[in-house]
Amino acid sequence: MKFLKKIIFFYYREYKLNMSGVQDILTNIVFFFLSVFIFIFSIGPDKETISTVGVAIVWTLLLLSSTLSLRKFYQDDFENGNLLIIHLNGFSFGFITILKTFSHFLFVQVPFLLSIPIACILLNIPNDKLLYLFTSFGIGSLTLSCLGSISSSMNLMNQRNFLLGSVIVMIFSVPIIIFSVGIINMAQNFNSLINILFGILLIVFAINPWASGLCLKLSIENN
Amino acid sequence: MKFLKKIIFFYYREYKLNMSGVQDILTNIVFFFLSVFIFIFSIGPDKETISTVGVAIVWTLLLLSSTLSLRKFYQDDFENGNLLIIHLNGFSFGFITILKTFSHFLFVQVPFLLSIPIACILLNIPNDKLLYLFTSFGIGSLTLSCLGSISSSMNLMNQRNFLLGSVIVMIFSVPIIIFSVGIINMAQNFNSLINILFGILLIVFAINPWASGLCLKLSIENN
Amino acid sequence: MKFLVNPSKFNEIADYIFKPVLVLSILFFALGLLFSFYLSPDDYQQGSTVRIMYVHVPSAWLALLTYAIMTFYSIAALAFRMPFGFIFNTAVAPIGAIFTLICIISGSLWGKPMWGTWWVWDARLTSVAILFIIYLIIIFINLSFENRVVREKVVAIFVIVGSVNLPIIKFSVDWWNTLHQPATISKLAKPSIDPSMMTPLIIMTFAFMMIGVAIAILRIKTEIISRKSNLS
Amino acid sequence: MLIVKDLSIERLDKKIFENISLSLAPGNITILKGKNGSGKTTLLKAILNLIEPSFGSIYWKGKLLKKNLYDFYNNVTYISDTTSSLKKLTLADNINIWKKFFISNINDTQIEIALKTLKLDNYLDKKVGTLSFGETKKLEFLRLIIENKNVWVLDEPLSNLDDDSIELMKQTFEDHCEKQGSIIFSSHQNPGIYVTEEMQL
Amino acid sequence: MLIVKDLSIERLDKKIFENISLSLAPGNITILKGKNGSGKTTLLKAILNLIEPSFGSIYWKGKLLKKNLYDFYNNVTYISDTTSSLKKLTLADNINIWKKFFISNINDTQIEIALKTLKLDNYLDKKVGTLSFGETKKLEFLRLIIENKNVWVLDEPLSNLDDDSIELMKQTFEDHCEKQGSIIFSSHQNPGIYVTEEMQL
Ligand code: HEM
Ligand SMILES: Nc1ncnc2c1ncn2[C@@H]1O[C@H](COP(=O)(O)OP(=O)(O)OP(=O)(O)O)[C@@H](O)[C@H]1O
Ligand SMILES: Nc1ncnc2c1ncn2[C@@H]1O[C@H](COP(=O)(O)OP(=O)(O)OP(=O)(O)O)[C@@H](O)[C@H]1O
Ligand SMILES: [Mg+2]
Ligand SMILES: [Mg+2]
Repeated sequence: MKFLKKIIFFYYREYKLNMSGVQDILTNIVFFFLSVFIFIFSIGPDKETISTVGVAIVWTLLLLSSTLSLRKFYQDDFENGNLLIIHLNGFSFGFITILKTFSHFLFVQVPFLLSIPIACILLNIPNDKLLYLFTSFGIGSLTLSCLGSISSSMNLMNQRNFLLGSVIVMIFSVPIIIFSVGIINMAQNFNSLINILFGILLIVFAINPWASGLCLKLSIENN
Repeated sequence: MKFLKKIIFFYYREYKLNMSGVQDILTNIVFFFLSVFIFIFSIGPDKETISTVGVAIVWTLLLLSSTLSLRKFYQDDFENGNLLIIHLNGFSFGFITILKTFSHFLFVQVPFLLSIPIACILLNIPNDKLLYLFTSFGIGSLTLSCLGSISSSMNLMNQRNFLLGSVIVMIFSVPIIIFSVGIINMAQNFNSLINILFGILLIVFAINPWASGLCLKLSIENN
Repeated sequence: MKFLVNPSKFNEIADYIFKPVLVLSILFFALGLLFSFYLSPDDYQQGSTVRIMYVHVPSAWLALLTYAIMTFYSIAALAFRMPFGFIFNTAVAPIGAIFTLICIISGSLWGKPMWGTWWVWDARLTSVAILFIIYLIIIFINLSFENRVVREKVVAIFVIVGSVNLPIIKFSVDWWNTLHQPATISKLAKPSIDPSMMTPLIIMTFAFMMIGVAIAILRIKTEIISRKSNLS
Repeated sequence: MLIVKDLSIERLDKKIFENISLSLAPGNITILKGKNGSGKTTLLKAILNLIEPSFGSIYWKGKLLKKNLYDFYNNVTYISDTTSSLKKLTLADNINIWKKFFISNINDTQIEIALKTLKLDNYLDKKVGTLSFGETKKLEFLRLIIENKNVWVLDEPLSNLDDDSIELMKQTFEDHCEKQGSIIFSSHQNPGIYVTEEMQL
Repeated sequence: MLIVKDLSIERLDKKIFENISLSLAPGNITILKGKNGSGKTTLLKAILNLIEPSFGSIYWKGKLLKKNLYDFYNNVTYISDTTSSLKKLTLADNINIWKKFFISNINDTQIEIALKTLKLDNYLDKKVGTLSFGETKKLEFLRLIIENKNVWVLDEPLSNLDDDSIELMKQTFEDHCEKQGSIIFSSHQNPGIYVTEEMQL
């Protein structure tokens, strides 16, 4: 009971930190749309072309948005000592990473998810693909959050390991992207591809608390 | 003479700082290539389409990923007090912004410039367009560095909503994108478009030390 | 005319005219709706979807007009150190944003039956979308910058720079041939529109204008008060 | 309650200290003294199980600390040598977050009184980032009061404070001892605070 | 050299202090004392022209400070209440950067001696981020020596230092005064350092 309360107030804290108001979420969305605009401007107004690359644009932006915010993941809390305080308040490092991953998902990825339908209109993505896009995006973005957690916790440690962090993220994100984009273009294989995506998510999700937790522990130890 | 030496050692310092954080540069490049992959996967193996949208994609990705690194522009040096030390060493705030803008150009944009040829191969961009791409990107990216300097110095005063800076940069870069992509697609108009781009660069370059310098001064005053 | 630049004068006048303006706007709205739904004819090409025009065109005009006035005030505020301009910018930007949103939504609703899609990337639509984003950014800057002096200057400069977009919106239909309707009503020579459609359009424009003025008065007054109480 | 036995710590293969033993019973105050770099902060962190000791062990309530970790964490407040308040938020926001996050059983009037004695009550709507250095340090003590735990582990709590505030700390420490709390803190100054044990590192 | 006349400063419309006057001649040491939040840091920053005073003016070598700013900056070293060394780099890197960036006329043996007296000579290849708190503070003083300027403006230089280091500071201050340098610093402690003027804020 008390633990549950602590979790709730963890998110209250994250909310306070991330949001000075609704305008922050809105800024996220505006950022998304502006990026779409910029793509369109550079590609040109041709309907055909736009709807071919539409899905790719949405996916790239997702990737961008999750890399954009990586620094916020642990860095700030680590530097100002709040990670430690959260730990001393009774959360193991592994558990902190789970909470943080969801918080990243919630405050960074979800606003994008919400703006996808409108983006579909703008990008001429057919309505029947919307479902696929949502599913793949939902799974993919959570996977990216986990990967982001791993790589940014590795970045806290010695600079020596930086390559590892980036490489891990890259290796895992390539299949995610192949399958997610594949889902949308080859609708007949939907189920099997979704299963693969889901499998990747599970693996990454299971590794995450262990790997990131260890990194957090080590970096606090060496601080 | 002494002043010139100081400038050289300013860049020595920036070099030391940025190179120990190779992961940031690397993240950008990884992001860049990942996104190129996404596009290739989603468009499919059709060479025609790929090379139509290729240039546009490279340009947009460059723009987006240079907004990625905005946060490093002044934030770190501001927070650890080094901006102040640099100022007290005899550089006016306006001059610091000029130096920093070039340093951003050097350490963030140039690595991209270097990866353009590879991207061109991946995206089937014809070799004769490479020159245009380089010219437009050279001018465009310096303009983006200036815009980035303005927006990230404004972000010092608005520490939470750091995407707002990126959004402002992006809306100003809409015309830059239009003209730059135009250069490449309409090779006959090359000179007039380059002049326009250059004009924009000059304006932004002239405004930058004034605007960013003011923001730096104000944020140090209120710190 | 001092009330257009002086906060305390503005407060005086505003108290006088607020109620009449509100009443007028309600009147015009009732009249306009009556006209546009019952008293105006169907278009021979577009059928009854033409009635969307009575929302679309006024909101589009007002979106542009609002921004134009903001630009004017921003220049005045920066050039003559006139704080009322800053107050005006802060207060009025959301109103402009809403007009723009109405214009975009009604335009898309109109576009679906006419062009077959909600959205195309033609110059007018795109530039209006940019206008919307500019309005949003102005609002965001107002909300997130703490230092008021900086914030209002940033906003004013931003408004001025963004005003490049206005002529693009206005003339985009002439410069590039696009799907969107070229100027039919607001042509400087003789408008090529039937008077039976012209009347409700003008009435609706007035209605939109009045409601805009009413909300603006309220918002400017609150802004003045909040500045007095919180000097920072 | 807390017993440290023959603790030795190495960092990067350099011995920091060897064979340190101490015990912290309820009502006790232990002060850690020593030169810069002698390992005070390291010892405090080891007590919180944040650093792996090379030898020796730590016990909490008779059990090995590692076995009993979260029970210990439920009873301890740590204030490090840097500040932990969120600079971008106002004082009121910070206090609110702490109050909720630590599920504090302290009521608002008590917090108000504490704010008043710390002379921070006028700054509630100010960003923490615009406070003076000493004021942020004082704000940290509010956490001691809000968390309301038994064991206080404090790293240089007295530096950067003026004499009034040090006097106040002294008072607070004594009160806490009377309520059978225990305190271990490091300091370079000799603050005239009554201590049960002085540990030279 | 440096004259402050009737300085008053407001921040967020709150008066911090009023009508402060002081002068700093070569060979002088001025200490600023006062409660937390009394405006010591603010005054030091105003002297460096980082904060706009509401009234009063500051003169450097007879001219208004603003008119003579970069000459003043060429003669002043400021150490703020936080540290300025780059945490990600090693000590040696930091020293190197400083040496080059400030175009120091101090040679390497002098720096080595300074490192030895500060007891930092063993840590040259260590990241600054892994030093103890006091050690990073001591590292800051190396900048005083490397910059080798006339006027020192120091914000709480003595906090977090052990007695030996304070003794060392005392020595350094006296040497600097003998060489006709001048120092203004703030402190909460009474360090037994000889000062020309004590300013209560
Ligand atoms: C989302 C889509 C749309 C947007 C953003 C949009 C925007 C605008 C704007 C800004 C104006 C005012 C221009 C001026 O004052 O000259 C305007 C006027 C107008 N629009 Fe649209 N529009 C959209 C869709 C449509 C559609 C689908 C139609 C009808 C087929 C339409 C018909 C008109 C007409 C008739 C005018 C009046 C033109 C004049 O005489 O000035 N619009 N629109
Ligand atoms: N950026 C700022 N904006 C507004 N008020 C500020 C700002 N910085 C400091 N203050 C306020 O000014 C007052 C003086 O602050 P200052 O930092 O000068 O105190 P100080 O004497 O150095 O205190 P300390 O001994 O704690 O370092 C404090 O009340 C503080 O809250
Ligand atoms: N993360 C680390 N990695 C390696 N060595 C470290 C690390 N942190 C501290 N040290 C070293 O361990 C020694 C003890 O550091 P510690 O911070 O415990 O000292 P301290 O007694 O707290 O000193 P101070 O009074 O300056 O705060 C120092 O020599 C320091 O350089
Ligand atoms: Mg310590
Ligand atoms: Mg101070």
